[in-house]
Amino acid sequence: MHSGHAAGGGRPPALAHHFDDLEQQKEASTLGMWIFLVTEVMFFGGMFTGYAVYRALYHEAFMAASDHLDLKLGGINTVVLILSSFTMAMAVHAAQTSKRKAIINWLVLTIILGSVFLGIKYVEYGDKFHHHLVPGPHFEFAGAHAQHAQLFFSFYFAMTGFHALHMVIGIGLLLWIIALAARGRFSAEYYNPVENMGLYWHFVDIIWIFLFPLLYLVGHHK
Amino acid sequence: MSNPALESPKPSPEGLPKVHYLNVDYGIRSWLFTTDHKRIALLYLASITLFFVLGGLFAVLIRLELLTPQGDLLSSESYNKVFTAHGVIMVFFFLIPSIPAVLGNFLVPLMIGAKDLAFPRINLLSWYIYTVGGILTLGALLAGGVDTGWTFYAPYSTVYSNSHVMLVAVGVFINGFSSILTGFNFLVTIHKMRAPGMTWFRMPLFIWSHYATSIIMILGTPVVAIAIALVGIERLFHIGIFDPNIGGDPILFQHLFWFYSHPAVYIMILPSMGVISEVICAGARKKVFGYSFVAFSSMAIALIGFLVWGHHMFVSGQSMYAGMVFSVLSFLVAIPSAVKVFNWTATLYKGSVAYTAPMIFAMGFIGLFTIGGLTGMFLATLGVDVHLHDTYFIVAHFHYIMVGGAIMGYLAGIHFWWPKISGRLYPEGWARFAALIIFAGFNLTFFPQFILGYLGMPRRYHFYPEEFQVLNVMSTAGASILAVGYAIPLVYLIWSVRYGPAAGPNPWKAKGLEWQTTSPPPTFNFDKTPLVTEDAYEYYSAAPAESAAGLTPEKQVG
Amino acid sequence: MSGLELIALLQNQSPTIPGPGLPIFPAQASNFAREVDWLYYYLTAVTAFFSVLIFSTVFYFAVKYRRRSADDLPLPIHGSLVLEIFWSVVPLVIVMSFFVWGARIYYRMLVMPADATPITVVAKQWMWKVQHPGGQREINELHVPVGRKFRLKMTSEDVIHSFYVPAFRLKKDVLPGRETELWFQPTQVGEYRLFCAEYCGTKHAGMGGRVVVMEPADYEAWLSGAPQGETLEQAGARLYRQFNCNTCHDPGSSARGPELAGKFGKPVKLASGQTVTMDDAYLHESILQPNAKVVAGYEPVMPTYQGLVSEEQVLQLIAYVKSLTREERAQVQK
Amino acid sequence: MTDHQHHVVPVKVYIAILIALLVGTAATVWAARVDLGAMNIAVALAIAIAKATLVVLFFMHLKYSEKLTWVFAAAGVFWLAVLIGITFSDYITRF
Repeated sequence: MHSGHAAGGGRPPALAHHFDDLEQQKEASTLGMWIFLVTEVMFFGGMFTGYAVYRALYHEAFMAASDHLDLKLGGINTVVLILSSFTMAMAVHAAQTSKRKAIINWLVLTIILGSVFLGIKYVEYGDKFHHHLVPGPHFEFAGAHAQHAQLFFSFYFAMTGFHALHMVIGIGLLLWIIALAARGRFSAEYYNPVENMGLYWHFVDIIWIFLFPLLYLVGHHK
Repeated sequence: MSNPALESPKPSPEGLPKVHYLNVDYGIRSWLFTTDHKRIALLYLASITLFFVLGGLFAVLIRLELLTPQGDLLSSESYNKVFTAHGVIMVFFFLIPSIPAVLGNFLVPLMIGAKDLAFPRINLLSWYIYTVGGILTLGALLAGGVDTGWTFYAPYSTVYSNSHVMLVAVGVFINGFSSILTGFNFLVTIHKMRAPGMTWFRMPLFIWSHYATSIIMILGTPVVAIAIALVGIERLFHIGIFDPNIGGDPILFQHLFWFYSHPAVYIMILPSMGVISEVICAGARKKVFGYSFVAFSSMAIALIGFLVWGHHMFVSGQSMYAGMVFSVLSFLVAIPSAVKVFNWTATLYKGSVAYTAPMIFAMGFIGLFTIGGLTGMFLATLGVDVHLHDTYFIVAHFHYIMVGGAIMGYLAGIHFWWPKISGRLYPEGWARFAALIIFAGFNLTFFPQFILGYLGMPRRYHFYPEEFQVLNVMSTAGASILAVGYAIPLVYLIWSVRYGPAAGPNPWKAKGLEWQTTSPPPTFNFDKTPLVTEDAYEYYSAAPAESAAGLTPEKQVG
Repeated sequence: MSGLELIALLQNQSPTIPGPGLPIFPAQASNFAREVDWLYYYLTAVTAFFSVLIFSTVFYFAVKYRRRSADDLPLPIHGSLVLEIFWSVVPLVIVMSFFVWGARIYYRMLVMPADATPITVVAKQWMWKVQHPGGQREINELHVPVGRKFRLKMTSEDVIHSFYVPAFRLKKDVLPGRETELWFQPTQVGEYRLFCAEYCGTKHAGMGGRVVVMEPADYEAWLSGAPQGETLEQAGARLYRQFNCNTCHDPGSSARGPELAGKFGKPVKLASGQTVTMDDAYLHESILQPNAKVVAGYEPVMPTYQGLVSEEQVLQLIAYVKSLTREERAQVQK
Repeated sequence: MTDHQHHVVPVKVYIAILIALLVGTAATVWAARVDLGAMNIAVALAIAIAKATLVVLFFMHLKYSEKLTWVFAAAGVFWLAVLIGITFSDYITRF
């Protein structure tokens, strides 16, 4: 519960009409972002549930199919994404310490790393198309488990696809935040959008932290 | 009238306030770009009413078709599209948003003494998302309809149906986000925007029930969204996640679908329960019996409600042991519902009961919800559900909850707060008459369906053996009475907007912050942030109802 | 008249499908029907009791404590812990009695008795295809003698259907790609309705038929007169040769695949190191997805028969493989 | 309860977390190449959970957030466990 401050003195320009003070506004916006992330957890959770069920049912097939993913590219992408999470955290740090130029620099770096991730993903997808590993009528899978391997690739595309979609949205939001930052909107007083952007970006990173071992690493031990 | 119990609220001699949220600005833009939660509530009210009428017309078609056993009015294809349209519209576009998006949107900030919801622009966005989802769904209906049933079971929906599954799936998927945004806005608002002195245990029960509802909305909706998205992906790209031909399991879809869609039933009924708590207390002028039990039972329903989804799958081929776990959990969720009914009944004891229209709707709710809840026990009972599953017994049961419960509660709430929303009184006599007609029509429509179900008539049947006809004729007769019952309020409420007498700030002499501001309220709800000094429903207190308002926040220690 | 007599009167005892009128209960025609009905009466009694209790209490309070003057202000009552506990625990005890009784019936419905005669049921949009162990086929009808136990082994060729006989109080979803089972023992001679209870597309409402329960003697007569096809095993044997299964699986063949005779119901060691039992499910999977569980010592060379054989044919092949084991045993005993 | 001064995490901490995450990535790749049988998935998930926890606590500042944020973060994890756990109660008892 907030305490009702007397509205003495001018209201800060960043304070919306229906809040009493910046503190209440920041608390509300941070809580809102976390609640939003909880819904995202459940959104991906539906796919993780499906993956877990089929992995338990068709263990061997999932191992065999996982061998067809490129561990090197997946590993590089993991590193790229972790680095981008770091640069994002540094952008928030710059905002907290009112270093306006640094905010923009760190955000631009984050966008570059995010784009590298998507570029590598694009190469991987192209490779799967090339080798007929996209589920559907043109799916071809040498060796045993052709059908259940198709399920694996269904999950591969659904999960990494939704993850990549989140990345694309994230990059769009980053551009918008950079535009705001360029207008000098953020300071130690008010940086909710940068902070919430960071929460979103880190969440997308966490999803990948789980996708990487579940998709790329199930089959490589011999 | 001489009987005080039947007295109607007196018109306010002062008339409407000069400036309020409705007349502060005019023109279509002032509505389409508003961030005022009260105006957004009215946008929702208009769209939801439209969908209710549409869904109702489909219901009329269903009942007319089932008047005779032969299936002579529509073709089987059309009939399947009609019941799917009825289900999709009523569940996703009427019942789920009904009370939260209209009454909740209007009242949550008012009841906790806030100027608006925490995220007014996201609130408006949620209405636009709802509208886009609705337009896509209507587009699918116009383009030829969809015939999967509102449950979209794979593999029928993914492979075999030749109707516009994709368009409806996208519509429902998008609409889900409007629900998520509403729930998320309520949660943050209730946590962070309460007025000084509004502690958790001073909150009206309407707020508690909306808090519980919001939890379901944010945790459940994403799962059904992804389930429906996967159906869409499977249809579009042949990426078969539920396809039995490559080892996929159609039952997995049912798990994901019911993980949301069972708790969704509580999204429909919990807000209604919140309304009933408010109306009963005001109608009996008495503090609710066992406040904390009613409050916690809402939370218990929301939490346990997430653990019971498998009772929709007792004959689906799910494992027997899972069936038993789901059955016992389903029985547990009945207890908090029973607690609520007993507490409402006990609230009337030694009260001062007025027979206002909202009270008649509320008492109707208690009766119908009791029957709906108890017949739910039949379906949680494993051995009996094997027989009753997917018959008209289920249809009757969930209509008792969703129509007898949720819509009775919705109408009770609309009447109770209509003076606050519009600033005017509706004709009380007509409203009482409508409440009785709806109660009678409802029972005649749906009670025969319990018997039909035990006789074994399966649901979603376009034509049926002739031994079921007598009961079906009764049901259709009831439906026509029900349709008239629903049309009456539509007419007099619209009439009252122009011709109703001014209501004054508190026509029911009720407690609660929303009655302490003008009717209709100003744009930012209160002239001064209210200070709360007492529990909810303190009707019997030394201070008269009005004087608790208007204390300036400076007197509060920060 | 006692309540039970009234129930018996309302109970539709007519041995055939009822005509128009106002029936309240369906016929009781299986071993489960009577107990399900008793549990239903119990549930109905509890429902009636509480509904009447709540209705009449609300009505009584509403009249007795009606508003007497416009300024009535009743004394507040905050609640009572004792009452709250009372009306939480009593319903809890009652619903747990529902649970236990319901779960007992459910358990008996789902655990298949060993001595039941298997009947194959294949569902497709929008018909039921039935094949008896003796080879008799029926469409949308099922003839069974009174008193014997039957076990339906059901599968679907397309979408999910649900096999539902109200007079038996039994229902089970029929799934594509999987076998589900249902068992019953008819107790009363007559004709009863068969419905599809899971929505399955355009002609869902037409996907019904009848179950005819006959005196054993009539049943024998029907059996001999019914359109008789091959038995499941005969059809399976024909398919076994038609698809050249024998070239790999017969003893003494080039032995690219494991021998099948005498193996049914016994453990099989897999290439992955696991051990599974060769049962219906394993054979079903091995025909459609041969390389999912390869027997130890063999290469995964068998092609899939997905799309080449219908669900019905798979069941016929399984029946044939089973018969190889029976013959083997018979020879050993000789 | 919580201090309302916004906590500024020192850059040192961020760098330490970055290094820990990179080490974790290397560890999970290495562990996957060793055949541990059924334990492979357990090890992979344990490392992933450890990495995710670091990100949530430090990059996302949960460690310095008010209790309410902890409650919602925990609710997300709990409900995911309910979804997966109860769905599995069907699959593991089915055959």
